[in-house]
Amino acid sequence: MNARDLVIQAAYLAASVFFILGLKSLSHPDRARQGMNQAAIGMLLAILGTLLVQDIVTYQWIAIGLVVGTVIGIPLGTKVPMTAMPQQIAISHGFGAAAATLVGVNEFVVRGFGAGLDHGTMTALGVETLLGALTVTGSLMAFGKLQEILPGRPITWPAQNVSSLALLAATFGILGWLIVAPGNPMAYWAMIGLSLLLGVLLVLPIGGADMPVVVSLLNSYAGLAAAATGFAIGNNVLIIAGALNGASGFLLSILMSKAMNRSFANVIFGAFGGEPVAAAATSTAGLTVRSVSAEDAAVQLAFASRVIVVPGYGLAVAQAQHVVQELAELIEKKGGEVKYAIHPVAGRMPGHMNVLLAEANVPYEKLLDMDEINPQFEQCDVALVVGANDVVNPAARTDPSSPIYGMPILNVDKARSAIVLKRSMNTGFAGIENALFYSPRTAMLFGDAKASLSRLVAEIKAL
Amino acid sequence: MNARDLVIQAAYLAASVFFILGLKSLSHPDRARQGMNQAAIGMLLAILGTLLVQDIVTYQWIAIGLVVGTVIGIPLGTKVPMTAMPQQIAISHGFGAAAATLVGVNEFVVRGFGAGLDHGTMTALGVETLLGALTVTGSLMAFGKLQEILPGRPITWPAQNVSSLALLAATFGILGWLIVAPGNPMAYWAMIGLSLLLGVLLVLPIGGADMPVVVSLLNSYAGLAAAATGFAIGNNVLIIAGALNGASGFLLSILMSKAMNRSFANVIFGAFGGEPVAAAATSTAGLTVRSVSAEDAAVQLAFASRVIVVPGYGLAVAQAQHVVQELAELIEKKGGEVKYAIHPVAGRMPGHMNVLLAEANVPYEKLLDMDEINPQFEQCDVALVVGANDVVNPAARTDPSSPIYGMPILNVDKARSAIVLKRSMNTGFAGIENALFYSPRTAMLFGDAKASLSRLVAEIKAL
Amino acid sequence: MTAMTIIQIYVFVLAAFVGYMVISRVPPLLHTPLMSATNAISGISLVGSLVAAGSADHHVSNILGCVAVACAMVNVVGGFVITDRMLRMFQRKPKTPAADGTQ
Amino acid sequence: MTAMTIIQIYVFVLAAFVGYMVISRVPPLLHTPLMSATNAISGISLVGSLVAAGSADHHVSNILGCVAVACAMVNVVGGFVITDRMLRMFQRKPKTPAADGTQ
Amino acid sequence: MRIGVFKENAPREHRVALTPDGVARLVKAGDTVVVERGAGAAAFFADDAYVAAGATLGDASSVGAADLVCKVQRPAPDEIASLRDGVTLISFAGADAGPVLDQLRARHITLLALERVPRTTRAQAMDVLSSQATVAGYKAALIGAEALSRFLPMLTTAAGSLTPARVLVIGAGVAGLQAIATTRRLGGVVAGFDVRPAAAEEVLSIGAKFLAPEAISADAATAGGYARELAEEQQRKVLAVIDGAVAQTDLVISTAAIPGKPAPRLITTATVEKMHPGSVIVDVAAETGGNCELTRAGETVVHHGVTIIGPLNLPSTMPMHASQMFSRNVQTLIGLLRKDGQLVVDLNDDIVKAMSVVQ
Amino acid sequence: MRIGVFKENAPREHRVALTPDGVARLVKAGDTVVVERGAGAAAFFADDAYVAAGATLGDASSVGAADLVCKVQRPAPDEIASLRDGVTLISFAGADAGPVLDQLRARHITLLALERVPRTTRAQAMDVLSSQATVAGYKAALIGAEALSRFLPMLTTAAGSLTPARVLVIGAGVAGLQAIATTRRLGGVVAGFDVRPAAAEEVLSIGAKFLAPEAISADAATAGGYARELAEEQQRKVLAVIDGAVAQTDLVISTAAIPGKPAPRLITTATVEKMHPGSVIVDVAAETGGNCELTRAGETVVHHGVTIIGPLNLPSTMPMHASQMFSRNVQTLIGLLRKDGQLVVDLNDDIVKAMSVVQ
Ligand SMILES: NC(=O)c1ccc[n+]([C@@H]2O[C@H](COP(=O)([O-])OP(=O)(O)OC[C@H]3O[C@@H](n4cnc5c(N)ncnc54)[C@H](OP(=O)(O)O)[C@@H]3O)[C@@H](O)[C@H]2O)c1
Ligand SMILES: NC(=O)c1ccc[n+]([C@@H]2O[C@H](COP(=O)([O-])OP(=O)(O)OC[C@H]3O[C@@H](n4cnc5c(N)ncnc54)[C@H](OP(=O)(O)O)[C@@H]3O)[C@@H](O)[C@H]2O)c1
Ligand SMILES: NC(=O)c1ccc[n+]([C@@H]2O[C@H](COP(=O)([O-])OP(=O)(O)OC[C@H]3O[C@@H](n4cnc5c(N)ncnc54)[C@H](O)[C@@H]3O)[C@@H](O)[C@H]2O)c1
Ligand SMILES: NC(=O)c1ccc[n+]([C@@H]2O[C@H](COP(=O)([O-])OP(=O)(O)OC[C@H]3O[C@@H](n4cnc5c(N)ncnc54)[C@H](O)[C@@H]3O)[C@@H](O)[C@H]2O)c1
Repeated sequence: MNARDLVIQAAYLAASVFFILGLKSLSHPDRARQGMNQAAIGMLLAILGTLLVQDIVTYQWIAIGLVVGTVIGIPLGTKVPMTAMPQQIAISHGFGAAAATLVGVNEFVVRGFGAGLDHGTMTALGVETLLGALTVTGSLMAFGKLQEILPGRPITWPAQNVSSLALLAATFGILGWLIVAPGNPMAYWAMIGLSLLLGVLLVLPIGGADMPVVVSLLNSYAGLAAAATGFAIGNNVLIIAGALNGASGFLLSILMSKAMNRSFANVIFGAFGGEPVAAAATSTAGLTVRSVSAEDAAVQLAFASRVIVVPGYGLAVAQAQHVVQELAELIEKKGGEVKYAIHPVAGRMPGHMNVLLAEANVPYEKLLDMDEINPQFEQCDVALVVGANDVVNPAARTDPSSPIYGMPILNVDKARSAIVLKRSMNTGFAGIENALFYSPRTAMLFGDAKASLSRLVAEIKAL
Repeated sequence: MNARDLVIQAAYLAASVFFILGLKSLSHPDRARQGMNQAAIGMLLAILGTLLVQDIVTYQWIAIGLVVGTVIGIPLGTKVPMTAMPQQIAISHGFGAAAATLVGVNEFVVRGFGAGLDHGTMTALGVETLLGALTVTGSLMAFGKLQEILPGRPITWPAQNVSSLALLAATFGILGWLIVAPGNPMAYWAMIGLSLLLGVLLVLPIGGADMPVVVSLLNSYAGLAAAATGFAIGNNVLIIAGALNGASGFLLSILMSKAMNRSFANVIFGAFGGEPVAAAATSTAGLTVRSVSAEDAAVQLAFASRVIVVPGYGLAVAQAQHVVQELAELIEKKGGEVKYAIHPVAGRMPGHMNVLLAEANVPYEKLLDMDEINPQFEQCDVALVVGANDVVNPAARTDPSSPIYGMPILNVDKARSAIVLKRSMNTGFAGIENALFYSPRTAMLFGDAKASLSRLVAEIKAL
Repeated sequence: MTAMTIIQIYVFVLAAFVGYMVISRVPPLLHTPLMSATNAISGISLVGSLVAAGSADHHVSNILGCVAVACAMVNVVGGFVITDRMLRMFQRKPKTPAADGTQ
Repeated sequence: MTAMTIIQIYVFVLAAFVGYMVISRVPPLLHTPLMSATNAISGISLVGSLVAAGSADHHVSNILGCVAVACAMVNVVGGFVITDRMLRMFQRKPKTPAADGTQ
Repeated sequence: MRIGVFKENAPREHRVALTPDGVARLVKAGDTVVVERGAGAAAFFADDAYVAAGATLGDASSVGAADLVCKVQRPAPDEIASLRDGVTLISFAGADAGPVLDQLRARHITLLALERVPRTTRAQAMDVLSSQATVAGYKAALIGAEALSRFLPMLTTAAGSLTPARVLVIGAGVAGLQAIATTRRLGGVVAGFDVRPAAAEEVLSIGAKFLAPEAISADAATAGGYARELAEEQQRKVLAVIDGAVAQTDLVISTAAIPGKPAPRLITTATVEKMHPGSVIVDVAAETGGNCELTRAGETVVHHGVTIIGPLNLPSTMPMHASQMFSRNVQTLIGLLRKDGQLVVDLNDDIVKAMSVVQ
Repeated sequence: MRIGVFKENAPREHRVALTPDGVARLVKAGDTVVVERGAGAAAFFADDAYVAAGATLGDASSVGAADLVCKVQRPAPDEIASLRDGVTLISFAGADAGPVLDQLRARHITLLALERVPRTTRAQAMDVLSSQATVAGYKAALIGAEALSRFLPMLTTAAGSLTPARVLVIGAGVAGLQAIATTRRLGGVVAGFDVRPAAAEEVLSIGAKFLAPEAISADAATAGGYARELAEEQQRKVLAVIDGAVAQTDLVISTAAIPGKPAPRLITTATVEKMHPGSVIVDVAAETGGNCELTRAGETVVHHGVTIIGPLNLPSTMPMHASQMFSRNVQTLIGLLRKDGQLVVDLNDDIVKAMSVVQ
């Protein structure tokens, strides 16, 4: 092994270490940025190392590719609005997977259309091409769904189950055949075609709401394809980065589906499942409720600058006064500002909230009454509604037929976002539905208020 | 590669995975046992795989070795009292390191006394032998100190600094020479001798209290030696297990010194340092105070069946009533039982503790007065003293000259163990020293009571 | 299977472990940035593409490779730029100097 | 340095990463058992010893190997037995059925 | 709209129907306000403050000449004399109001009776009964604590451990819940009791125990949220529960009431005799006959060592805040009656309709 | 040892020196106890309970014939008459005790004066001043809350938001701290004030604010933990602090005292006139002259709308628990005096020595 190779290997090893450190840092909010930079350094080292490889003799094609890629990549990353991030990631993925596929195809072609390949290398190459191609079309489908080019609802077709399974079997069948007998270009092209189709069929039956999980899963596939490339061309940094990506992408998609309260099995096997699971609870009026996990709610609270807590009768029933105060202290320690909005008739007796919050030693200055706090909701990042219902029901403002019409309410619906802690979708004292809970800005955290608050506290502490 | 090799490699890969999973489980209290079993399975797989190795032609020596090792190992593990665990680990280490050293020596010998070795292999072999030999004597020294065969205090000698550094330089110098010119048995034997000496000199100047950290560090060295063996004989499982051990042992020794409030640098460089740092605060009477980390205190509380909280004026000053109640609830959730012992004159006004604890909603049934609770201390696993001092001062019982002599006190000194939360070693209202704080059963957790309690809560939640 | 392949499998398994462990405690807040960053890393297939594009074996290699390089580069560049923008949102706000009253 | 050695270094580095990460969240309660378990694992030099003891190359190999096997075995057996005893102390106590009063 | 504020002349009545703060808000809304001289004095609101708020001071007759007259207690015959014919009056109607109502009717005076505010969510801000019951409950707890010969909280001191007082609050309506909250704040061990099903959860929600949930009955509650008289069988059960509980009780605060009916008799003489000497009963229902057989309205009776206090007009003993709440209720009500600056008594409005006893 | 328990005949004195529980413990320790008939009645301890505890009932003269006689207030001349010559008496000595002491001395009666218990850790269990001050502080807070024309706690209701009452407690000794704790429990916004350096941390330790830490002075405290009279300069500073604070205060509870001296004058008439009408001052120091210039002992004065209450013998208004604590203190003291079942007044003991004013 000559010095040049040593330098290359050292660069690769360093790149691997940087990737690992980068991912590690990326999983901590305070160090995420630094993590990204480490990953980028890793990538740079990997590229520079590769450019030294002996086999590389001409640089013009490389230069063209790099320039074209950069020219397309930068606007792709910068021009897109923040809300369109997931679809951008999907499309950017598609490109990466296309690269992996093309490398596979090239390898196959230059090795005499497979004739010059041993079984092992063919395995690696086959897996690479299969996963790559699948990811290309899968990513495009995900992009389409997220961008609302394709309908967001799960798309199903007759005998979907059988047809998808058959396609899967056929694709892997051809892969097996190729491994046994590598020198078969027709089979190879067929496998690529089927893989592309498979990518389409696997993603179509999955609903738009599950797309982020799908994107993350495709990420994992792309990683595995890269690792397979590494095996095929004997490149360690490809193996390591690919394996890192494959494992972390897989775990990430599990974590994401958990955090979003979706079934992961449903995402993976969506194409083979029967009926897709109903997405969310729906009100009589056909509106949907968004339920949130304690983890997500915790993050939202931990990073909010202005939080308004709206306590109601549920706080009293749950006897959650001490925990809510603990949570507020915690948020303040993280740099946020917390106030309590006390509605005149919250609870079941005059001054009910005062009694409870005084018991928990909430300073009086933090308790604001309705007139003082209502103008502040618009600037508030999160309104945390703890077991209140009627006192935050916009029907009092908007619906003259409502029994509570005319009662002044707390303007939680004007807050930038709201998290509502209650046990169910049951009504409050007045026995009427509350449109706030169906608002797109509202997330419901179901469960006993005390238990939910304790979980929030634990999650914020763990951040 | 033939089928036998494939089986071996599969066994090794599986062994590596089991080691990793085992270590992962071992870092969680609930799964630690399972983790040990996984590690044991890994070891078994590694052994079985090795027995298949083509080079092994005769099994009689192996059998003898295995039997002898088992016969010595079992009583070593079972007969020893629990209190002597650290020294047992040290001695068991010594054996492992001896094995690594012998393998190195053997390899050196059979390859024509080094003549048949390339530079790379010699590097691996040299490092293996050096670390192995150093660990053998280092472990023996640690054992001696822990078993109190050797004096526990740091042993120093004139020009210690210079002599240790010189020895270190010499050892590594010889190693370098050997790498350059492998076929030099004399140098090899010299290096082994110097390494053995180095092990002694590195450990002697370190105090007995730091020995657990030293043992863990030697563990790390033993791991690195094993990894070097792996490089030398091209064995992957050795590389992996060795690297695992090397890294985790190193991190563990850092964590341990943190938890024990020791300086890690002092342990590593103890041999080269000047004056060793004074060990712990000492009372005027020459007694020592044991300070404990929040992590350790948390574990003690989380696993206690009976906890008695003894609040005092410090609880009031810190306004820690809400946190102490939260801690108590947490311990109860973990299965322990918590009571509060209220001394008649705790605090600075009659009923001071009552007022505070009622504010935190501690149920009255949990507040026991002195006469009720005093007989219960003997059965209590942990007495948690929160900012109390005079009311738990045994001098009131024992020292007729004390200004508080005759005052009935809470018998915290009778508890199986006590954790005392206060900010310093300062005295309380009566201005007198408290022998309780110097008792071997007492651990001090220094800091503001509210802050300390919050940390305890966080730690217990993280368990 | 060569000894080389075997040891590459070790590398793969160990790296997968690292990938798994490194992620296991990520807060949901970072799910999307992390997805985006790993997406950028998956542009590592650039390495393979570079070799193809630069090789002298075949002309087809150069062309396929060049396209592959461009694709991978889109992935890398786009991925990092998106991640960067996303993370910019998580800049911790400065602690508001709360007008602290008497204790 | 051969390609094999290079990749072995990769293996070493990755394994070290795994070892480091796996331990980083261990509670102090488990420090001693963990030390003891890793001690047992460091008996992995048994693998090298076995090869030496079983080889036909030299008689000296057999003897050195045999002693090494015995030593390593002491480490392995002793280590696991001690760990086991230590962990037995951490059996979680059963939740005492607290006489729960009225709420 | 011209609004008049009378001074209260009834004995023990220290409140005033509108405070200077209330007056200021009305003036800002365009009304003119005449306040009888010295109207707020007993509640510590000086005449100057009214003037500063924009009112003019006057005597009873000038107040009576307004469009709308506010008062706390229903006017006595001589006070009616100073009212203009056809004026609208806001005040309590009080018990046995027949003769007074006839007199008002004869003078074409519209009376909006404050105890008739319906218990709807919208009417809550005008619900004088609720606001004044809040004061009563708080005050009853303080009176009970004061009368007790022991501490309410638990106290561990060098002079021995004192056990906390056990408190039983009968009737967990607005006043009862406030009494529970206040005695709990003071450190008592508090249990609540009521017959309405919703009450149990409400009592628990302020951290007290609920005594005997089994004695609750679903048909004890009316649609309006009030209780109704109990069937005999049920009544026996309730008496037994209370009888069984008092022996372990140091302080009983009873607030049980049924609108328009005499207060239910829940504590018999025999029950009182089971209590420890030194215990205290505060019977907030004294005004309507008392929950305890031995209660004498306005007096303190000691029977077998048990002190039975029958306070009258509790809100008036805390005149400043009681008036402030009263005033806020009245002011919200006036807002409802004001249409384009004019007084309109709109009988189509369910609140106004419910309140109009004479028109 | 034969112990006698007198009935208290002083006006407003409802306590008893030993409760049945205390008697039972003494009997168990081997003493015989004679209790004057009706001694515990005012504190709700019946004669029967004493008998059940092992005491015998008797009249004043049979009680006076014991070895050791316990009483709360110092005996009046006619009560001294019923004491046996040479008896040992435990009671308060009271103010201006000269003539009484002479009378006792003439009769060779030993008086252990309860206000002389030293403030050492060991003596805490006998410290009657502390235990009774605890009751006084608690009771003063309740009286103040009751007298106030507003709520102590903050209340947000449909009838408007009521702000919490602001409380200032002057003198943060035993009674003051208890008053702080009690008003805080009730929801008041409480500040404490004292001149002793240790007081600031103690006030903070019950969650209240400390007013003006800058007015503290190190030489205001004696070695015994009491305060001493202030230098003129310092006194002016204190007056200014209080004067500045009362305008924002609704309830003042003052407990400042200097042992053996008249209470320091801390609230001048001018200061009172700065307070809102409706505010209340409870002057716990009334007995020794009052902290407020306008205080009249045993009376309630209203000045410029401010109510100034000068309660007398506060502990006696909560006779049951006050007696219970008193009794426990006395019983501990008796334990100290008992050597082998005999009464021994050992002047070498620092506690006994400090207490013996006549021997
Ligand atoms: N303040 C007064 O003086 C007074 C007096 C009488 C009546 N009211 C009336 O009471 C109402 C007060 O409004 P509000 O918003 O405070 O209460 P609310 O409208 O009664 O709603 C309370 C909500 O809390 C939830 N909840 C109950 N227990 C819970 C627990 N353990 N954990 C989490 N959530 C729990 C319930 O939903 P889930 O069942 O889904 O959990 C319920 O929807 C008004 O309508 C008012 O008019 C007030
Ligand atoms: N109860 C009464 O009525 C009354 C009245 C007057 C006097 N006393 C006397 O007060 C004493 C009461 O005994 P005690 O044991 O309760 O208290 P103590 O003996 O006064 O001890 C309190 C301890 O708390 C610690 N501390 C203070 N602030 C703290 C904080 N923020 N966090 C953590 N620790 C803190 C102090 O140590 P650091 O400084 O090291 O933190 C101090 O040693 C007795 O001597 C009693 O006689 C009682
Ligand atoms: N929706 C609203 O706007 C609104 C406003 C105020 C009050 N309320 C509700 O109205 C209800 C009653 O209010 P209130 O306090 O004015 O009632 P109240 O003063 O008429 O009666 C007091 C309490 O006595 C109880 N009681 C009657 N007979 C009893 C018996 N035999 N034994 C035990 N308890 C008996 C009643 O149930 C009631 O809780 C409460 O639930 C309150 O929450 C609702
Ligand atoms: N060590 C013990 O055993 C023990 C027992 C009981 C009390 N104590 C301590 O003794 C001290 C005083 O007890 P006390 O309550 O009986 O005292 P006290 O009744 O004599 O006086 C009450 C308070 O008034 C304060 N005061 C005096 N002059 C003042 C002025 N000009 N301005 C403001 N405040 C003034 C005093 O500092 C004291 O805190 C307290 O610190 C208490 O903690 C100690």
